[in-house]
Amino acid sequence: MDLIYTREQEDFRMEVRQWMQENVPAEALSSFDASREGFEAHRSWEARLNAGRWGMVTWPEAYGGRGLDLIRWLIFEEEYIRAGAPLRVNQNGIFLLGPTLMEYGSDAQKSRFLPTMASGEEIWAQAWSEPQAGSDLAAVRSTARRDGDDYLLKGHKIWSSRAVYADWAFGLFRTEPDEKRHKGLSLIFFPLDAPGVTVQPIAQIDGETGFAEIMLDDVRVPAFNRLGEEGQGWSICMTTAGFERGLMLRSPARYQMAAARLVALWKRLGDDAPQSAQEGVLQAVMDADAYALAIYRTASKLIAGGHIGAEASTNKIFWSTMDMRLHRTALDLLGPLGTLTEAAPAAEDGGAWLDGYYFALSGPIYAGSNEIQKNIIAERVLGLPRA
Amino acid sequence: MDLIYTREQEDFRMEVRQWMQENVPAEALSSFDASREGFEAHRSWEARLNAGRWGMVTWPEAYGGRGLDLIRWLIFEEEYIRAGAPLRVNQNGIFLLGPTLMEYGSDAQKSRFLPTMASGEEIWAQAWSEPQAGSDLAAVRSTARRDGDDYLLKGHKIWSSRAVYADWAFGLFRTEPDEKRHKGLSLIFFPLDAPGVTVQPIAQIDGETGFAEIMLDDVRVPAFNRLGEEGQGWSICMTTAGFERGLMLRSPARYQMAAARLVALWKRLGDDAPQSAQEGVLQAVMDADAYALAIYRTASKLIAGGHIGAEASTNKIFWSTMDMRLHRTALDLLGPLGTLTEAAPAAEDGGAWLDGYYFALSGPIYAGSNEIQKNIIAERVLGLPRA
Amino acid sequence: MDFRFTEEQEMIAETLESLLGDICSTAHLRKMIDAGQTYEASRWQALAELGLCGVLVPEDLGGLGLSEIEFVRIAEICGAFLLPEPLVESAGVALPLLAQICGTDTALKDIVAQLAVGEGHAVLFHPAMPLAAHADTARFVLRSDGKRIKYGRPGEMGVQAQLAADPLTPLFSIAVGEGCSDSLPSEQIEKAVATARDRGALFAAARMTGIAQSALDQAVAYAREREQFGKPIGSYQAVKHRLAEVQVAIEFVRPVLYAAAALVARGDDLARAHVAHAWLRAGETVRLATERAVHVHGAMGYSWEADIHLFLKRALVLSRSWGSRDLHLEHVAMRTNRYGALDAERLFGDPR
Amino acid sequence: MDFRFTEEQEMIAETLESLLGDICSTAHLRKMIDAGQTYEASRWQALAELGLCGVLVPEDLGGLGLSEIEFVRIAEICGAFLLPEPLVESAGVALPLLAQICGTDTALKDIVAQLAVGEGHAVLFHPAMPLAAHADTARFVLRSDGKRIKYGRPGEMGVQAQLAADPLTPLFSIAVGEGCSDSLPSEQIEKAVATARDRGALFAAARMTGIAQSALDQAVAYAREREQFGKPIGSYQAVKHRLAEVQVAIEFVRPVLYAAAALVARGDDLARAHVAHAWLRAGETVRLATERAVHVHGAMGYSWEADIHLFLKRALVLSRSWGSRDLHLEHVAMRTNRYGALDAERLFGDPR
Repeated sequence: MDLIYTREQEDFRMEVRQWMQENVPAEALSSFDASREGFEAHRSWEARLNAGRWGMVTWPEAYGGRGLDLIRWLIFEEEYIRAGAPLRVNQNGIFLLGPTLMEYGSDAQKSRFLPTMASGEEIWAQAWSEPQAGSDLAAVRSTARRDGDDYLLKGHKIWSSRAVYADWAFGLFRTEPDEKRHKGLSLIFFPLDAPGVTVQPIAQIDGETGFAEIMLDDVRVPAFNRLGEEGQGWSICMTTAGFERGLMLRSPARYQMAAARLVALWKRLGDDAPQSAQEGVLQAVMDADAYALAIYRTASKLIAGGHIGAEASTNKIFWSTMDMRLHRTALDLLGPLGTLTEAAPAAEDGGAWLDGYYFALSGPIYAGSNEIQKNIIAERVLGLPRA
Repeated sequence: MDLIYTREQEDFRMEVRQWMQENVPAEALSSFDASREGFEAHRSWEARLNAGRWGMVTWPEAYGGRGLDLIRWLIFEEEYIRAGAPLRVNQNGIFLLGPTLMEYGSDAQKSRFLPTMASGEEIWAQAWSEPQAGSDLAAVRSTARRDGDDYLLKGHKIWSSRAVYADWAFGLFRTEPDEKRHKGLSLIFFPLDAPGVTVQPIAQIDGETGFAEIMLDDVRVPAFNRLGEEGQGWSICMTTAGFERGLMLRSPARYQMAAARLVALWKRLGDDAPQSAQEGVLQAVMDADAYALAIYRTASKLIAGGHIGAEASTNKIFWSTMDMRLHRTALDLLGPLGTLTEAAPAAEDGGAWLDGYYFALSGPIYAGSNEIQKNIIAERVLGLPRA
Repeated sequence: MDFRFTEEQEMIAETLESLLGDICSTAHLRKMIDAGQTYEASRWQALAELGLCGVLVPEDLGGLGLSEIEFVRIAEICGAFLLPEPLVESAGVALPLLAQICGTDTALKDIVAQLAVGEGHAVLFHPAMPLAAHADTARFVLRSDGKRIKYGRPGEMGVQAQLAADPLTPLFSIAVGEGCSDSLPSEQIEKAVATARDRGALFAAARMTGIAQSALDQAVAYAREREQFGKPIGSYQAVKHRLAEVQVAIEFVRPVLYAAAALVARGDDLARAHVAHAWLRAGETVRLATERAVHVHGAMGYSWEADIHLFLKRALVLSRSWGSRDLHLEHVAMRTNRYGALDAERLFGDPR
Repeated sequence: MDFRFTEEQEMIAETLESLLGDICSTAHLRKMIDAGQTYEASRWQALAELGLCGVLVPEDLGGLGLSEIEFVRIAEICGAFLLPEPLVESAGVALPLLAQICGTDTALKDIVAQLAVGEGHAVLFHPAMPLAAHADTARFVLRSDGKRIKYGRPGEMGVQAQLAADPLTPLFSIAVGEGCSDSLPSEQIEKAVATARDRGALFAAARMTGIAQSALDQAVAYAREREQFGKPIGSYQAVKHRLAEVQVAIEFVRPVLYAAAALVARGDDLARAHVAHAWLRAGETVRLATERAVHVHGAMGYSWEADIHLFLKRALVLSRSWGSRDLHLEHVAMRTNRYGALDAERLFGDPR
């Protein structure tokens, strides 16, 4: 066990830090879920990142990456977050579909989709859920009917994050209509501006439209848009879900930064900070540390050839619980001011803690509800019997 | 709503207080689960109580009671506990079987069993569980075969509290061998010294033998010993379980006294008390208050002709959770000293907090596990569907 | 000793419940939100016609002359229905304070009488309540530092709009102007303000309790309907037990809440500790109830479309009103220090 | 940067695990309890033969000269098997302290060399550890107030037996006698004692983590076997989810524990805060694990017959050793005050 960065890792950190200092926009971009304008501003940022070859540092150089290992990715993320760089509007692409493509895609598919993903030319939405298929994702009813070299997609997707402004979406479709549940499903990509696609924004708890319904009415896409074999959709989807729950989407730096902001708030409030919230502040610092250490440990294992399995589920429960706890503590520190939105003159930190609380509330729901994760841990890690 | 005791209630309190002052043994009796001697000392105390007509104040005078209402019972309990009077060795009788007998028993049965119960001449054990029937009580296999005016009892009961030294036990037996689950069960009493009864003590977590296994091999008892109709056992048992979970077995004064002792410990420790345990102390006081208020409210409803239903289940979850929390706080206050048994020279309060913690640990298990109670609340109070 | 509401008390509650069921459904509330409104005059009028605007005002000043025992149920029901209008703020807190301090001042007495029949509303700012709802449209704004009271019209008192999480709770801060009236500090004022503060915390607790029950009810309704894996999600223990735990929590707030109301009503010096207890537990319970209800709703719970977020947001605002966790824990600690725990005798004893 | 144990480190752990599996099963432990014993010489000898009694003693003093990184896994395994003998107390805490302070004192160096090969054991009393196990049979008893160290034989040091919850942890208090040796206060002593205290808390956390995993394993095994309502109880979400939560808790103690060991090993000034973090989390986790394991066992969990109470009792004792919750929270707060939170850079940075 060696918990010291190498000289090369330290040098890499300095390189990232310098680039970020020179390139991160001084003014925060407006939300990518609130307007087309904010969305496009984030797309431009993705392009700028890509120009510096920072789009996705773990990817091979051929696809716009740098071929770096996960420890460097963690260092990159730390510096990215430390610099206050914008949220990644293409996170469904780079963190979820990207790694999946790398594992299951043909060379032609990788060449077609990865570079434009890294550059932000094509921003991706996910299209997993359907009205009757939420936690029970295997209940998807949307179909992909083969027609020559094409598929005709039909169905109704919902809770598709980024779908309002994105260019592409990926989702599960039943390619064998007689098969049930996990069988006969395929993972297929479709452009969101294709004929037959209707996108209906859904307002969230905070009024923004971070997700949408997608109606597909005989949307024609080439069979090239299918990832992996026909009928292999479920197992590919589980791989992607692992990325979603686990390492990639939720880099530890984000929580360390949130904990640092909480500590700063606590110090700023000084004697006005309620005594009874102090333990919550310490808890947040410990949580963020524990999560960071756990991820470094997992990264070390993966680099040495290990695989991420049910750890993705334990990670997901931990980060979602931590995030709720941290934001509750922040609101407790703020008292009445914690309930003010950014539009209120007296709001602290521009209402960010309230926004963060709302977002944290979604943590136990998305990327597979925590109830589903506990089933997975109980059955696959502990070996308890299925119901 | 009138939350003031009447003059008569206050006078009653003073009467109880005075009697207790004059009669409660100066020295604590030794445990009724640890030795025959301790058990018999408690029996004598029951006799003394009964001589003062304090055996069970809510019972009719004919059976040794005073015909008082539940508010007075609560006042009695407060004074009983305040005086540090001994635990009731006959609690399975007076708090569980007694009220059930009052509801379902014939006059002859009441006359036969209640006075000797009130006086402690006959101490009762319960015999609900069987090795394969715990949370799933309806899985009982023990049988009662009719033979003329008698039953022949056969089977294997377990976790029978007080059975090691008690005189009688009551339990569920299948009187119709072809019926399954909740059907064909009857509630029957049997003497623990009857031919064919073998009692095998079971050592508890603390080394005492508070419960036992009972093997019944064609134990002959008269049909007179059956409570209610043949086959009515399950619904009678549910009534008894309601008493067990709810009001009777767990009088609020017990928790108020425990909270008072915790506050006293906290004050005694002064600056040595860990700051982080303070909220636990306040929590204990609030818990005890909340429970007392809830029980007074329930008592008021019952006096006005209401019934106790699923409240028994919410009560049970609350008191068992409260008791765990309170004792954890006590151990936290004590630090290393909290792990010492009464035999240790440095033990605080004679190791009572450790003993109390062990006992509290059993709370979520006995009287119907908390998991079962949550099912009951979800299905009967909230109306959620059965699995 | 009878810990039940009287038939009259139950009737007031049932009448209000039935009225709000008719005129304060979430469908009504959504129309208001869409229209950018936070107050509906016709609903206020309906409440006034029931006499509810003057429940705690003595009869000789034009009110019903009832007690906190009646009002605690009213506040609970207002919570359950997310009533946007400031009935609790005015009739529960600001107005009874005004009635207590108006003395022989006929101008003030007139105002009390008018407010008691619902001609406008009053609000109170206090160190434990720095952000008050509906202050801009108040007929009368009171502000106390605990020792003195200033009052005046909203313009005179310098109220400033603060946008809160809850779209139906328009919050305001205050910067007291120079021109408005002012009371002299006195023991009587101090006591009256302390009681108003206790009422504020008590009725906030009551509203939170009402919200908790409504949030639970909605989660239950959704869990009975929504199917996954071929069964209603409410048939899974993961959902069942979480919701049962919320019910348990609610059951052990109510007795505390009602007892606290009775103690405030009789001016008992234990009142404050029990108000604090009710406030703390109601706050924890409503957080548990609303967060779990959101989660039981799944992605739907994160949408604007499901009603549950309205309950969550109101709870957020209320649970941070009328004092902090620290303050209320301190009040509980005072009881602990002074009385010890085994004092049902004390709690229910005759205070004379 | 590689957050994995080396092959050598894994091998030591596996060897110990396999040994204790053979000679320290709960069946062995129950025989000891029935015989009223708390120490088995043959098991101590077997541990000594693996060199484990001197893991942290430098090679020139007769030990293996390994670090806390190796020992943290050893302690975790000792926890998991409820090892009764004082390996962690002696080889993890008291002996390395003695090795650090023995200087050129040849008599002390001899004692260190003998203890390092398992000829007896040493124990340390400290303000954070007022009750030490196996002090009566110790070859050497140390006691420090944080600034100075006294040492001597148990008789000289006035150890007094205290009966603990755990039948296999014989605890002792101490009343230092007059006749025994004494060190002068010095910066070096103070630093050595502080490190010993950190090791004490670190290895207590490791043992608690091991116990937590064992308790969970037992609950899982029982839940797979025991049937109610026609199905294994482990197929019900009520049981499943409770146990899954324990697994999550354990997974997020381990990285903290191992990182804390690495920080102690390199003498980093962040070490103490991470030891505190590990101690706090391990304590919460083992409480959760043992209490839930008891409850999953139902009435059986309350019996002497089921092994789970042995784990519960050991956890009770360990979670109150080497400091209080207050103390460790204070250490975490110091980190918060000094470093801020985004310091993976600091945490893994080169300390030179």
